[in-house]
Amino acid sequence: MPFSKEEIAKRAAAEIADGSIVNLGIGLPTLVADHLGPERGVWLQSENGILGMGPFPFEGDEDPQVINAGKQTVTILPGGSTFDSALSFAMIRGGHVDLSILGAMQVGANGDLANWSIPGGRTMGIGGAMDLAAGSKRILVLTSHVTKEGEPKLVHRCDYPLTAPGVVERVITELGVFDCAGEAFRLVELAPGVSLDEVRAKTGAPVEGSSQGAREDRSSSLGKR
Amino acid sequence: MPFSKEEIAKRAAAEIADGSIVNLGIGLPTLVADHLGPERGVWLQSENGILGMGPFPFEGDEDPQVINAGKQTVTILPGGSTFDSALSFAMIRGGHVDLSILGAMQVGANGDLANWSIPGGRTMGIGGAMDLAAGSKRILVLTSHVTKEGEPKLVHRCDYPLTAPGVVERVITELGVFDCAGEAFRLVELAPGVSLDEVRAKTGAPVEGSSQGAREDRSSSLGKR
Amino acid sequence: MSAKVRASVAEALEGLFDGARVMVGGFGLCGNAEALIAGVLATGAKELTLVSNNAGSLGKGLATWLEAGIIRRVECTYLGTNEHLHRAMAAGTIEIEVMPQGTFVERMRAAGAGIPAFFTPTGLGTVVAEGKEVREFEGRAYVLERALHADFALIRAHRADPFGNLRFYRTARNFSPIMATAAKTTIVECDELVALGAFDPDDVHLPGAFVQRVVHVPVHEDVIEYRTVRPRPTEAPS
Amino acid sequence: MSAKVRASVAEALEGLFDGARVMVGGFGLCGNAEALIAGVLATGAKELTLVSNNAGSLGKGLATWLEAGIIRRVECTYLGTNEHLHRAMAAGTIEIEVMPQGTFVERMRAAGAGIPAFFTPTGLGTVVAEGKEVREFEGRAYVLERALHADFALIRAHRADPFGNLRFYRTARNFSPIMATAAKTTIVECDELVALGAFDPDDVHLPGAFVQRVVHVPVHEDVIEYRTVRPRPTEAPS
Repeated sequence: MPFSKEEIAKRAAAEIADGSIVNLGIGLPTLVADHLGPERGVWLQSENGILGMGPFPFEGDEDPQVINAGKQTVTILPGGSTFDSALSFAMIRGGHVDLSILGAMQVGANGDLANWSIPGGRTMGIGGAMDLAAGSKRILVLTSHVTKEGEPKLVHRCDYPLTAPGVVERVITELGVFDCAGEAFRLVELAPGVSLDEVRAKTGAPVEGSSQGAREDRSSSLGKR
Repeated sequence: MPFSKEEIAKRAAAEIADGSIVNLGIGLPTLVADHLGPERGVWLQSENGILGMGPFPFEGDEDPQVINAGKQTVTILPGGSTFDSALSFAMIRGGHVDLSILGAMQVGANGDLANWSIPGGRTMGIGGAMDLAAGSKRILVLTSHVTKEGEPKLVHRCDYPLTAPGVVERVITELGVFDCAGEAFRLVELAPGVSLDEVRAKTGAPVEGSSQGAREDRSSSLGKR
Repeated sequence: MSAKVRASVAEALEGLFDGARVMVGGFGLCGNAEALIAGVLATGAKELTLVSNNAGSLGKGLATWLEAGIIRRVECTYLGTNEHLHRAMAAGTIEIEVMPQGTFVERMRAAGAGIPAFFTPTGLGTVVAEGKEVREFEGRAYVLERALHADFALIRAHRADPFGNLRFYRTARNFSPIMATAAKTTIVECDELVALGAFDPDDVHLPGAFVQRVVHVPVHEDVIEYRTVRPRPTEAPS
Repeated sequence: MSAKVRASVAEALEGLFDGARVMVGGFGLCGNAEALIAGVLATGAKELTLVSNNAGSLGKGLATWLEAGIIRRVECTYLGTNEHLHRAMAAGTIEIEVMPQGTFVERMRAAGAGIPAFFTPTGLGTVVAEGKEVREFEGRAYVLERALHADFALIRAHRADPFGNLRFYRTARNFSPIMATAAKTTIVECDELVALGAFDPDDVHLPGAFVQRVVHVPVHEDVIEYRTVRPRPTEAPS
């Protein structure tokens, strides 16, 4: 059975080192927050000017002037701080954000990320996507393995407009966990009940590795900082 | 009788528009503060991170963590603020300081300023001098007309290392008030009892204008913003 | 000393001219200078270049400028679901430059700090870098970006004093203090106007040197774009 | 969460190595991290490159590093009356790079913000511009300056919390928060260590993302370099 959205988020949470500074993109990445207990000491950054973002407010406690980069009402944790956008992006672009977890339209085997514009489609804008992609110490992508139309989102080279070249280290989809290895994706872990054949059929680039090796790799890839 | 130091400072104070942001250099420029009553609404900037610097503290009130750029103990006025050096120099270099009043070793008729290093002498360093000279909206120099050895400090072109080229608008010395006019200094005002001949003898560049014209010019040059 | 305080929004906006470059603070509708935004419509100024992260939403804020047709060009980072902007862009009635948000704010910060241009890694290898100089430093390539100036900045502060010292509230701060440094004339709409000396010197978010006019606007609509909440626990959490 | 708090200055300075580039905050002696400065001497580290506005004064602060001969190079803006530095410079025993103060802090700010280089008007037409690219923008010439990085920053804060959120006091702030952004490892000596949540989010001067270690040092000498006072009026001023 492929990973559910919650399982993808949980698996992503396991990629985060305790005490690190993390930016979560809009959509699927947002769910990761639910899997980060206070004992992890992880600090969420929101590029509109929060470090130490907390969960959504209790009903009735929402403050129109306390929002995240998705313009949703949020809270600020004890030890959190608010600041202007110049400092926020100095934090991001200066390499002070340890990890950004982003969504994607396409990811290249070479680590290229495309997540802001579909050719011929309506452009929502760039927002902080290019800054996060270019500036964060590490980029993890959470995405469905294929588009609604069944097209692979993990491709040899992106044909959508790039967000940043060569930045994605790891991708988590409902089918498993994959590293960008240049000319191919390297299998890190398969979702339960998913076959490597299915992955290969749904991936637009070669997929290296075996189910066996992937499972063994998993523990060694966690908790690094 | 030439201007005294106090008279130079008072004359300089008359150059300052009400409500403006002013940085006063070390030495003679520091004295200008005594001639700026609160009704003027002038805000003194100190490049180590104060806007709204006040006078020296009363005896016993000095705070080692409230100093000016000359490392003297000072005070902060109501409405004053303290900030980091990046913001302080953004203020200076971004053109948000209306006027800097600086000392000089040499001033060229072309507006070149030399006030940080004497060839062959001991260099004290650059500090904020080049930033103030290059970034302020307007530069006024207060200086003795000649060196201790009797050499002119107002020269055709500086032979001392420059602080910034072409930035000085006006110079006030014990002999009078002069504008940098390119190939010559233009007399704005003579100190009482000082002759144009004396000025010319002590100046290392031509001095244009007449005693008559200079006096008439004075009122029109004040209070501009 | 109180030469900066204006009695009305109309007075605060005096001198706004057709074709002006106008920065407007706020992240979406959050932190918008609501009264100044409305006031601009009343001045009749047109052909404006709007420099703002977004251009309004839900028909509110800067969306009213789009609707009134007073914008010639938008420099922003995100269009989102702004239907007016999408239609105007498709119809070619408004020029739009979209840029990365960090580049957007750094370009304004540069303008305010006297920096005409700087190199940044953001946008390298993307459409953003097209036509721009790319140079390597220490083995990594960077794009040269230029300072972003404006004639006016319209921003909102939580508290202001008569010198224009400002404090902002939470994420309503966003681009506002940086825009204040980048514009020739910065006009501030403050929730509270306090006396000179009310701020501790260490607690001023933006010194008055960057502010030219202040108008006191005590009431704001403060629209929430996406109200997200969680249920309040019925008993004390374990 | 309190993984950043160190029990002693020695622990806070762990890993300091010979030849390291070390930024030290303070404007002269004002705002010096006194205990960390003394602690560096105790580590025995040598051949350091000191990046600081000044290099001590009155035999205090960083003058003790010069006296101990642990500095190979100084990058600063002002030597002033520092006799050690003048002698070492004359004798050629220490390399010294003197730069404009605004360029100094902007180069560190650039390092912290991911900007490898920027153009500035300061230094144009002076020795500072020698060997550097000069380019015109909008009819004015500017000098290209590079980012200034360090391995360590040793700074002092007034208050710190266990995450490394900092507040500074008055003009003791100066270069310290900027250095914190430019160094790989920022070590903070705080007058007061407060609980997480003690700061209002709007009142944090520097967020903990830029701080790696914190040590609580309650007592400081706080030397005044130039004590300037005025007589206290004997009666109420008119």
